[in-house]
Amino acid sequence: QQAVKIAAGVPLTGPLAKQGQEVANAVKLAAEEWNKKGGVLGRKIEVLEADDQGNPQVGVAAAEKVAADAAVLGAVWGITSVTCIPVSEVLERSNLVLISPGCTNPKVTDRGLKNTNRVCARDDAQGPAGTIFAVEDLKAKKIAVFDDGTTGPKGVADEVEKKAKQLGVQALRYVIRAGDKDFRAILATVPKDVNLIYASLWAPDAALIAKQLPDVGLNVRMIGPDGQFEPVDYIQASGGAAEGNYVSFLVPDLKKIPAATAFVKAFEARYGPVSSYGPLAYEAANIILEAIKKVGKADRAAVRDAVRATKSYKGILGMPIAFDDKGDVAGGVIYFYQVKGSGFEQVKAITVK
Amino acid sequence: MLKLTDVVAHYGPIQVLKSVNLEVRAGEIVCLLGGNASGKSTTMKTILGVVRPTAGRVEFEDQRIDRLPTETIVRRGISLVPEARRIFARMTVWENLAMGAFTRQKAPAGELAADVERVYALFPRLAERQHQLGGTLSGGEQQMLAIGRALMARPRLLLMDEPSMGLAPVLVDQVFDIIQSINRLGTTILVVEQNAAVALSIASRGYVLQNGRIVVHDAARALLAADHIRRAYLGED
Amino acid sequence: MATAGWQRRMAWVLGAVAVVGPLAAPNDYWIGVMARICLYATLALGLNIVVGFAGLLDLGYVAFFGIGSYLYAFLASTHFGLHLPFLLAVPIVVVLTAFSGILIGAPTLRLRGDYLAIVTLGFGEITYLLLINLDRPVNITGGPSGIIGIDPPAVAGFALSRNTQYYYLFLAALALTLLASGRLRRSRIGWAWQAIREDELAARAMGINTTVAKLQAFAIGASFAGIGGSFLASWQRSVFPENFLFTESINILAMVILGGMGNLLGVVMGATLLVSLPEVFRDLQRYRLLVFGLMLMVLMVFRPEGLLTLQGRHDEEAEPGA
Amino acid sequence: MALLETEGLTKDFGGLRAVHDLALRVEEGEIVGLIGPNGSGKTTVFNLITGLYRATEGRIRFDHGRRELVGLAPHVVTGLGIARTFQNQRLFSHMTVLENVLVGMHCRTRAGIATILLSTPGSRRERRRAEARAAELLGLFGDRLLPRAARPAWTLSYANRRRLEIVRALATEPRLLLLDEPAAGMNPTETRELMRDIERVRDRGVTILLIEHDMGVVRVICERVVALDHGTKIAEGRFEEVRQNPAVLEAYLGRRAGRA
Amino acid sequence: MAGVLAILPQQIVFGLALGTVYGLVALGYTMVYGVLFMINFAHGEIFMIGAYVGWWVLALLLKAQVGALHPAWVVPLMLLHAMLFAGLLGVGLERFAYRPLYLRGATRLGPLISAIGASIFLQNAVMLSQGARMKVYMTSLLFPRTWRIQIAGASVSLLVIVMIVVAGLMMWGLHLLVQRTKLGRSIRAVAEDREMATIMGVNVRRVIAVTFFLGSALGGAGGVLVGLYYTQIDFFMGYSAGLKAFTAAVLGGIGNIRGAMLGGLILGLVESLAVTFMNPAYKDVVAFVILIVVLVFRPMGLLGENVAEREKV
Ligand SMILES: Nc1ncnc2c1ncn2[C@@H]1O[C@H](COP(=O)(O)OP(=O)(O)OP(=O)(O)O)[C@@H](O)[C@H]1O
Ligand SMILES: Nc1ncnc2c1ncn2[C@@H]1O[C@H](COP(=O)(O)OP(=O)(O)OP(=O)(O)O)[C@@H](O)[C@H]1O
Ligand SMILES: [Mg+2]
Ligand SMILES: [Mg+2]
Repeated sequence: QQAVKIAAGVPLTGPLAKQGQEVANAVKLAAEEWNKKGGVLGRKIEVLEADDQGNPQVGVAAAEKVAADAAVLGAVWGITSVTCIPVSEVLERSNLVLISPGCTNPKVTDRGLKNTNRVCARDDAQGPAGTIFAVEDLKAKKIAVFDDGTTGPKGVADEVEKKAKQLGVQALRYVIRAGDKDFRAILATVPKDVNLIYASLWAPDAALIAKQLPDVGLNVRMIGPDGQFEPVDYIQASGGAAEGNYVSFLVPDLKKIPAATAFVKAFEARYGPVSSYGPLAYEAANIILEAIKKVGKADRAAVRDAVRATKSYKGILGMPIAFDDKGDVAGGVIYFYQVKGSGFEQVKAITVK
Repeated sequence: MLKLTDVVAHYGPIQVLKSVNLEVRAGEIVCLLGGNASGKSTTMKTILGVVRPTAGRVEFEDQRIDRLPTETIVRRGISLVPEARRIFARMTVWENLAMGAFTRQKAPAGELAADVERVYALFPRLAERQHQLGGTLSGGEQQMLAIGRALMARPRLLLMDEPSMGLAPVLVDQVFDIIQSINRLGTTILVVEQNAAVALSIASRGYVLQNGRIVVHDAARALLAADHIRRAYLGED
Repeated sequence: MATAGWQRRMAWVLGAVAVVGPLAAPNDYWIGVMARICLYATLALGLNIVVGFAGLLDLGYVAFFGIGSYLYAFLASTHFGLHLPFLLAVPIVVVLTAFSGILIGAPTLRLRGDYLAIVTLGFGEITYLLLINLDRPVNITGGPSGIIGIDPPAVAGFALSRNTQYYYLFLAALALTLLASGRLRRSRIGWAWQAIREDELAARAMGINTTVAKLQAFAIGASFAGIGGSFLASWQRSVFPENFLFTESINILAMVILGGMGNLLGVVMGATLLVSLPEVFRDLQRYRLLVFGLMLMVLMVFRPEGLLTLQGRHDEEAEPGA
Repeated sequence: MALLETEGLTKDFGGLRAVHDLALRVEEGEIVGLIGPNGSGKTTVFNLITGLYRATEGRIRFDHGRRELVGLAPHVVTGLGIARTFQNQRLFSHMTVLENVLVGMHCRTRAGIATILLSTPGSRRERRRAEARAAELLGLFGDRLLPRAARPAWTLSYANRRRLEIVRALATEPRLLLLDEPAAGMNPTETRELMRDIERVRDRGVTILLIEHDMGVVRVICERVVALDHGTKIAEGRFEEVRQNPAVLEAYLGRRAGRA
Repeated sequence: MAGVLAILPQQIVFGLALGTVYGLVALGYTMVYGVLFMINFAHGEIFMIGAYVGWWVLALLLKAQVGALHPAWVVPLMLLHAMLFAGLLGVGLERFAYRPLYLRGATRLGPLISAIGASIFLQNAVMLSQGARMKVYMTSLLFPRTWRIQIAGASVSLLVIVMIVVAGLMMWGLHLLVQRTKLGRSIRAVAEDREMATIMGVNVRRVIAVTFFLGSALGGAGGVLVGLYYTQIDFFMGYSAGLKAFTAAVLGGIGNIRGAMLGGLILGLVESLAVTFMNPAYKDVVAFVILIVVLVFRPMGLLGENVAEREKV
């Protein structure tokens, strides 16, 4: 009998391959674990990797291929919103559900598609929460906000700037170019009285900034969104320079959840260090599989609705997951971590309305 | 010294040389005549291996060379004054001459310098222009440079494809003098020349190429005297 | 020429295949791929005018593709609330894109070869950076998150929605651009372009106003991109700066060269290969691009002149000697 | 005034004065020869007239003094009715022989992008006419070029490429044709044929200014000869007069001059 | 404004360091362009692979625990391996991806596409074999942070000085090689007229292979220095570095060795000054606008000889 397929649509090649591959790997791990328990609908589960290269057009082609495969019942899709948006429209036409582990742009769910959900924080949740934390807990008065001019990072940075204005704090914007490695010149233009940097950047770039700060005589803490929840690419890469910096994340401390520790161990044994994407993707895959199981038949539309109807799903994230009517995770608590040694320690949780 | 036996050459499927038999003995000046597009330049290129013969053989000093790479053939002592000059446009006059001596790996620098001076003595205009880029020379100056460049290799066999092209009458005379004098110093010469009367007058033998075939070959004097040759190639009625 | 006849016959066969193709396609995905082939073939034909005909190495062609797409998005989406009908919007986009071709072409007129290449590359990058950054101080381009909610093509109230419909629309446009390219190639303007490609100085001495001829090439090449851009925007229903990266320029250039510069059928074949190969390799997953890169090398090594060469070099009969 | 007249024409290349204060005159319907030793500035004069180089000083007047050529772009000069061949051939190698000639007709045809795209009857007629005329021009050299009309130009032999350059120049319908060493690479028999062809061109009403080192050609077809040395005019007149000029003999003709 | 002026010296130093990096990579572009008139799009990948080789040398040394690592011998060792490996890789590419094309007289653009194929291939080969995750250079073990000096109000790290010196030496050596030696002359002859070069007795294939070796080795060296300076390398780093280096090479006058270095330095400076005085989002826009303006006025680049004007007709 034919297997049930779920798709992992991510950049497997190109500059975002690392994040994309982590997602695909986590989905595979989830499928394997289900298979060990006998699969779903009495069938084996296969993962269909679909390379979107982080490019909208390639993503559309990949999505059409996925949609055309009748065995596919759900998709974990997307590191970047620019692919999520057109892809979700393609999948919508064939009633195929998708859960995104990394597309944070508000438009992804605000378009009101029935099939589109996400387990990551929205830009307009994470950004403001980070700002509140910065102002209230870190007592920041003047924040330098960095992004790299691509959707996710820029979206968060825009929200930070907006929130800062609301809170009466000065926010200065800086843009770096993705792919550059030398940020000293731009860092040197940051006024010395800035008392926090909000680095809305991928982990390697944030690590470089942390490392290059002393070269320009800046001695400030940094805070960044979940893309920096990366023990290797951020903490280790910074060679100690990130010590004491903060990262926000949608998920409470994984170390304290036994199910999560098991996942992390299994994942790291197979694929190496895990960042924020692995757990989210793993969870997304599990939610889809759970929905298929609940529906009990290979019916895309039913699975789509079942996913959206997910209520208090308990997985490795330690909190009950439910989707609101747009497909965002209901509740929206953002957790804050601080870099301590080679890991992250949770320091605070903020609920956004 | 040089011997072509039944040489056939193609450009793609076009057969340009149909059967060329030609011999140049050591110490001779041999003249190759022929109308436009008869294959004279192609014959020259075939000897050097720039065009590969599809049949037949080319021997130089009793060794077969038609399978060798061009640079090896050149190293054995053949050099060419090419049709249409082909100067290295973005090198100076001096550098062009130095390129001419490329095969003389072991020659002491002093000897090369002396040879450059020798070329300058033949063509004083080149001496005036030694730092000018080859590409900016006038047509005739480039032709002088092409001849000088070929001489720099001190070849044993010198192939000249229309050496007088673009030269002022004074220089045409001079070039033929030069040909004779280097021949006397031991260089064998195969020359293609439209100025056939003059060329034949200094050559010992001549070949006539027509449509990719050698149709006549004889002593130069005999060719000069032959009526049909005079009509076809010397422009006489 | 024998090969020309062969190519013409092949073109007819391919045309017939193209028309009935969707009937044989196993699913919507493959029809989508075919539509994409037509879209890219149109773009490649546009670039072919600049690179293949006029010999101007343009590494920033994607700029026109982007400009065309965004212009369409401005004219027919919720972004500015304008919803011009498709048949009105496309001509406007084509004209404006052609105009952008002249604007971008103008500073490059004196440049040769690879200097031109880098300047056009620069324009491509500048266009991309502007698309990303022109969302502030006033929001024009939507920034990195692009423009969504673009109108689909609609004719007389009938809006296209299925890939098959798009496919026939794109195929029709491809046929038109092919016809236009063919007519231009064998016209006084086409000969002027080719003369410039061969020897610009001699072309000027032969009475060709190279400034005008080059700008014509840029304008027409860009106008094809305007068509392609409108199609992409209305098909994808959204546009993002990420659609118009430098790699896209390279991809289109590879179609032109791989197919055989200047040869129209070749260019279409180049587009067919370069759009479909990555799709064929999809099942290789992470190895997909590795194999694609290798394939590109191998194809070039075996067909250095491209799949179909411009002037059949090998079908000449010998010039009879004098 | 004459068809073409230069006055004080001077061209410097860095420190080198290639043409110096040259006064040159070409009357309508003449064949004028420009001779001089290698590097005396002949080709440079052509480049100045056709706008490829800009004169350092001086004037060039065309069309009986009605047009000043200095400062005009090459295509404008060609449009006014001056065409040329190049000493170092510059054909469009990868275009066919016929297409090379059609390129020459560019400035005498009018079809614009719109008419071409719509393939209007007018543009089709124009194209057919151009092709017919190109074939006719190729026929000027008997069967040397015409049978090869569909071949890429680069496959021609040296002398045939020279012929094609002449035809291509004629396609621009010049009033003044500048030929730079047209007989180079031709044997005396072929040269004679060429001379007849040049005279035929002149008889169609084209004035010709010609650079040539083959004194046989100059003697026979040039009504008037101008001799240059180091960029200055050293003699002018009928060939028989000029060849007697000691400066010309010394600098240019050499001892075997009498044989020309 | 006073604030801006105060950081100006420092910005210039940052710009020069960045420019040196661009220049180093640009040298290789220019070399290869010099003989084949081909934009070797795979050069960025060769540079990237050089960086990986350097990383491996350092990693193996660390693993072997050879006692105290001193930059005086570790860096040359890394450079040597990277240059050798990159050089051989370049030769291999030339042999299998380019030579079959140019031997059959393909147009200039054929090799461009096969270079793009090679670039995609190498990038993905590295991604698949080395992982998509970036690698970290343990530079801090070699160059303590305290090794820096003050020049005119700017603080310069020793590493930057090493980089500038290495780049300068390489550029000068190459310049002499190309302009003064017989090999250099034959390289230029091959560049101009391959057939004539053969007729002069030049072994064209060997000259081209040697050029590829030199150009690629320089790229490899650039990779190591960049790895040391930025401390992060990944399989995608060749893309943007390659693009910038190509720009630098053209700005300076492509094919001209000193031009490549000059172009790199100018590009680096422009970038660092652009972020000082303007919205940093437009940094690359400024860089390209300057490039375009320069080329409009000097169509052959800053040091490129203006063939257009000197062309004999
Ligand atoms: N590269 C080429 N490809 C194809 N055909 C060629 C090529 N070169 C020459 N030919 C053809 O080969 C024939 C002989 O040419 P070749 O140049 O040898 O003639 P030639 O005797 O030197 O003539 P000329 O006196 O005009 O120099 C001609 O018909 C020419 O068209
Ligand atoms: N672009 C240039 N740069 C520098 N010098 C030049 C340039 N063009 C020509 N010259 C020099 O100017 C002089 C005149 O050149 P020109 O080509 O006009 O000579 P010519 O009379 O045509 O000679 P030939 O009969 O040899 O063709 C030559 O000495 C040449 O070296
Ligand atoms: Mg010949
Ligand atoms: Mg001349």
